[in-house]
Amino acid sequence: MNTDIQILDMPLDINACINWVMAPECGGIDVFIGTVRNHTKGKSVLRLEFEAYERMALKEMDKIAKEMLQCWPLHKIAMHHRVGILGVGEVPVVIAVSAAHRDAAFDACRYAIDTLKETVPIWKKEIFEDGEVWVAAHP
Amino acid sequence: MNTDIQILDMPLDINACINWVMAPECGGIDVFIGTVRNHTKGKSVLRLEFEAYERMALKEMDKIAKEMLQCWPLHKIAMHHRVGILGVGEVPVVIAVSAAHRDAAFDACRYAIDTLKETVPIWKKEIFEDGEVWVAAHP
Amino acid sequence: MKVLAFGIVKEIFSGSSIDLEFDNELTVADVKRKLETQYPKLKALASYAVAVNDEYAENDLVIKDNDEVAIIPPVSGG
Amino acid sequence: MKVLAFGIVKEIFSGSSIDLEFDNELTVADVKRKLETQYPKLKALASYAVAVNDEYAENDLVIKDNDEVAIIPPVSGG
Repeated sequence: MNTDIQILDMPLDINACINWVMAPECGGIDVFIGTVRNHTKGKSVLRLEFEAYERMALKEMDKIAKEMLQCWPLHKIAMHHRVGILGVGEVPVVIAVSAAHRDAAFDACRYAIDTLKETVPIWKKEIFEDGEVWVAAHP
Repeated sequence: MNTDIQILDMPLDINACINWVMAPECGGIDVFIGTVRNHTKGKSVLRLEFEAYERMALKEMDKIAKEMLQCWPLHKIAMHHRVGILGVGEVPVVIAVSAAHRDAAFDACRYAIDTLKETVPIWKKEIFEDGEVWVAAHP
Repeated sequence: MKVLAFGIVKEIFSGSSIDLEFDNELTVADVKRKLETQYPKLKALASYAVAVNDEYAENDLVIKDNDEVAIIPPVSGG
Repeated sequence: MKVLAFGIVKEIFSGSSIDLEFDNELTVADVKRKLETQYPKLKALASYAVAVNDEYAENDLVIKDNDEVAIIPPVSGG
């Protein structure tokens, strides 16, 4: 099995993702780590709340990984997404991709996070001092 | 100081690089990790030997980081390169880039490794069972 | 028919699922129409999709008994 | 003039530096010419550059006393 896809309600283990994709036949690993930013559109963010339609989200993440393996000569893919309440600086997502050559790792990793943000049924609510908002819900 | 550039003769600390660039004002971190591959052009590689013209290499790495900061809205850059003898699976280079938005982190990280491989005076010798060769030395 | 809600749709439905009256065969488009009549705030969303059995569903898909139907407001993971 | 060698150039020079005869003012191009005469294997390299005081140097740069000169064969870090 060359994909490790998980939705977790505890802190993500970046190291575990990197170690899992690392292999003697690889020359490069690209890792994307999402972090909770302390502000958005000029407003201070206190925390984020992530919710997933878990079974479907895992399926959609799995589709992304399959597409990546079809499009690029990759070795392994780890894609972990966290749910629950996250404070500023915490890590909602880690995607690690290993390949014999770095171009494939970079392209595939970027494709993964771009596509995850478009298709995977996970939602985040930004919590401010004076209210909260589901991101992207309204035009 | 928003750049951490080092040439080291001991195992690189991937975590330290990631933790160093991570910050509350960032939304994304891209990390490139080079690893020693067990083969090249169909031949088994036993180990690699990296040598640097250290002072100049640090200067060139610093130039790359300055260019990155000029071209993209980045927060922090860690760029660590190892020298000495490395076995298969070991890590010669780690580049971690944090930014408010992921596109800048991806673009800048890729620019960093691409440019490092072109301009930074570091050389690697591949050691095979039946000989050794300085990579890229001859046409 | 049980319809699952996520994110902002939980607020619109005032709960994590609702039961939709199901007299005859319904397509995804029918479900959307019914829900929008019952919950006009759905129309204020930037967009929303319907998933049937954990897959994004086209408007003309016919929903069967025991299918799991979910409303997917604009996603914002990562 | 002391000329530093790295990578494969250490093998060509049989050492990590050589002393180059320095009678009058030399440019980087002069240094290359002298070295290629003395070490013809330099010409077999895919390419090589000259660094003066830790910076890549153009052919017309004039080398001064106490400058640190280094031969930079094709780099292969990363």
